[in-house]
Formats: sequence, structure tokens, C-alpha cells
Amino acid sequence: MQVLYFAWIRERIGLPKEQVETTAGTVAELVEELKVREERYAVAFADLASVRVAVDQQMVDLDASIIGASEVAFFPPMTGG
Amino acid sequence: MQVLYFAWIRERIGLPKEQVETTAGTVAELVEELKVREERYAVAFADLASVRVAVDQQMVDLDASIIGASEVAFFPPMTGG
Amino acid sequence: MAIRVQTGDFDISAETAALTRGRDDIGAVVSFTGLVRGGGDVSQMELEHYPGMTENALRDIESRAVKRWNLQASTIVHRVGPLQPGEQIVLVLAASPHRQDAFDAANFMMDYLKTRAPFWKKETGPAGGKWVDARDADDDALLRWDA
Amino acid sequence: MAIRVQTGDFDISAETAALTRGRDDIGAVVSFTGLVRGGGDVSQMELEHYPGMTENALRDIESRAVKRWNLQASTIVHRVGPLQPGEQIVLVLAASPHRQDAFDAANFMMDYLKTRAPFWKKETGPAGGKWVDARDADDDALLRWDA
Repeated sequence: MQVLYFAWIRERIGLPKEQVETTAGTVAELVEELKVREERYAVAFADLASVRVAVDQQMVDLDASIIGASEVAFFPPMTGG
Repeated sequence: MQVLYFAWIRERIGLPKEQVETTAGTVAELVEELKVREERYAVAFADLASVRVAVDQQMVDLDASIIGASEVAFFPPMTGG
Repeated sequence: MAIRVQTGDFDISAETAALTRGRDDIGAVVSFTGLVRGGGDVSQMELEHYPGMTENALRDIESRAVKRWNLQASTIVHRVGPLQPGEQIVLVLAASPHRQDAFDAANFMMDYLKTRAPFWKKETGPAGGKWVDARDADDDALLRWDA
Repeated sequence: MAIRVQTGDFDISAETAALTRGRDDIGAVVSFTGLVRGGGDVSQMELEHYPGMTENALRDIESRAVKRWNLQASTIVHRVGPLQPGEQIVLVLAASPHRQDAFDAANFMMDYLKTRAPFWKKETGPAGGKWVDARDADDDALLRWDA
């Protein structure tokens, strides 16, 4: 599955997207998998209250399913406009 | 004193402005003076609920004073914008 | 703060640029543009006004808006004379550091202008000319700002 | 109904003309223009977005506005990439037969865009870059449309 990062989450993880093989069933499980991989993920996801998630470009909560999803994106609250 | 007419009041009276010599103390008294002059004034001022007044370019009520005023204007409710 | 009454058309981009040029403290500009609506039986609109009082009324509208909101700059342009369906009639611009102030100030200025600025519209159609009636809804719209 | 994400600037008059050209049933067009505010320590702004999701979000915002108001046409243009203080960032246009629908629809689309469209601002100043924090006030602004 394609995982995308934006804004300061992208900067902390150090790349805009990557292909991730996972058996996680939910966003929260995917986050836990990433956090134990490397320190930079643990830093990026240290404060989950500041992290927003989209699964296949739809905003969802952390407990949402990612089964069958092709794209999961992590980003801070939006600041456009 | 200069008396001005706008929109359908101007059309009914048949002129945009005229010099009026009057001893009227209020707008209402001036209207009564004009109404007895000629039929076209009586027609223009038949429905006073549809007539708005400005004395020296400030909106006022019919009972407002015109003593010392240099310009009185009669017009229907505004429809700009 | 600029007000103008004119027969010619106006350009929203040019008016906006005139407000914002040379400064970087404006965060939001809201514009309202009123247009002549056609519909089946209106072939032309004629806008009459009260020269002198009109300019005073427009300045009064701007100064009320300035007192109430964080308004950095504003423009009111109103056309008079003959206008065709589809043409622009009126432009109100409000510039503020924050978007809600710009929205509210522009909205207020339009409500005020509708009922307090001495303009009158006459529509011409196949049956001749007809002065547009004032709408009670416009008086009601103004009242909400008193709250 | 048009949405665009672009690096280049936009022209409000041209966008308005594109909405109103060839028709005479529009009575009111409200535009909102957002600008980069400078202030002492911002020398540049960088706008990042999520291609694909952004366009979906902007289309969703327009379709929500169309369901709720008498909206005849609308446009949303959002710039991305580097921007200088004073430059235009975002344009929202709402066209309606009636002015309050145009005001409310434009206001709503901006509130929605602020919190639901995937854009992020990074300010650059003498101390380096800083991602702009989301404002609780923007979430609150959106909630009032639920009433």
C-alpha cells in the first residue's frame, strides 16, 4: 500500500511517500508498526492529536480500517485558504 | 427653497426640481401646500406611505422641520444596489 | 475608503489591486458585484440617483462599517444611467486582516446601500417602463445588523 | 462549477466574467480573495497540498454549497508553491440570483476550505521555516453552518 506524508510529518519522516507492506487492519495499527521501525517515525507520530489521516483520499479516524485500501496519507490539520 | 423630485414622483409632478416659496414649518405642511396647488402634486403625494423625504440631503420624517432648509427632496423608497 | 458614482463599467481586479497595492497587511478582500437581471420582460434598466446626497450616503455607509469591523480599506462604486441585462451595477469591496470581518462589512454595506442610498431603478420592457418596487426583505436585511 | 489548483496568479475580473458571460440571470457575485500577510518576520510562504485529494475536497465543498443555497455558478482557485507577502492565495466566487445566497455560499466555502481541503502553509522568516498552526477559530467557524 502507498503511504503518503505531508508538511512537517513529511519532513520528520524524510520522504513524501513510500510503499509499505503491512498486515495492519486499522490506521492505528499501521502507525504502531511504523513507530517501532525507526526513530523518525516515532518522532513524526509522537503526538497523534496533531495527526490527520486520509484513507484513499477520504478523511477518517485512527480506528478506521485500511483493509483493501491502496493509499493512506498522514498530515497535520489543514492550514490552506 | 429648492424642492427636488425623483423617480415616479418626478414623473408625476413633471419636473426634477423647482424653487418654492413657502411659509410651511414642516415637511407635512409643505406637502399639503403643494397638493392644493395642482392635480399633479395631489397625484404624486396621494400615498404618503410610499414617499420618502430628505431635508438638506438627510432622511427625515414627514413631521420634520424645514425652517431654514435650503433643499427638500421627495422620492420613493430606494431601490439601488 | 473610496466611493464613486459613474455611468461607465468598473473592473473588479483593478479596484482590488488599488486597495491592496503597496501593502502586505491585508489578509482578505470580499467583493460584492450586483448585476442587472434580465428575465423575460426586461430589456433595459435605468438607474436614477440624487447627486450630492448619494455621495454623502455612501460615505456614511463606509464610516459605519469602519466603526464596526476591522476594515483596512473599502470601495463602493455604483453605476447610474442606462444599463443592459447582464451588466454590472454595483461593486462593494471590503479589505481586512481577517476573513469574517471582510465578509460582514461587505454584507452590511450592501444591506445599507439597498435601503439608504438614493438610487432608483426603472425597468423597460415590452409594456413600457416600470419603477422597481422596494422590497420589505431589504428593510428586514438591514434590521439584523441592529442586534 | 470550476475548481483549480495552480502555481500562477489569478484574475478576479476574468474569473467573474467566465461565470457570468452569456447569461443575464445572475444578480449577485460574491468573491473572497485571500492574500499572504507579511508582518515583521515572514519573507515567504510555501503552500503544499495533496494532489488528487485536494481536487476531490474542493469539488465536495462546491457540491455542499450547491445543495444548500441557490447557487448558479461557483469557482474555487487555490495557489500552491512559493508565494510572497501581498500575493493572492485563494479565490472563491459564488453567483446567485440573490445577494444573501451569494454571501453565505462564499463564506461557507471558505470556512470549509480552511479546515477540510488538504493545504499546508509554511512561513519562511529570518529564523527559518515554520509550519503554520491550524486555528481552533477555523474549526469553530465551520461548526456554525451545522445549525
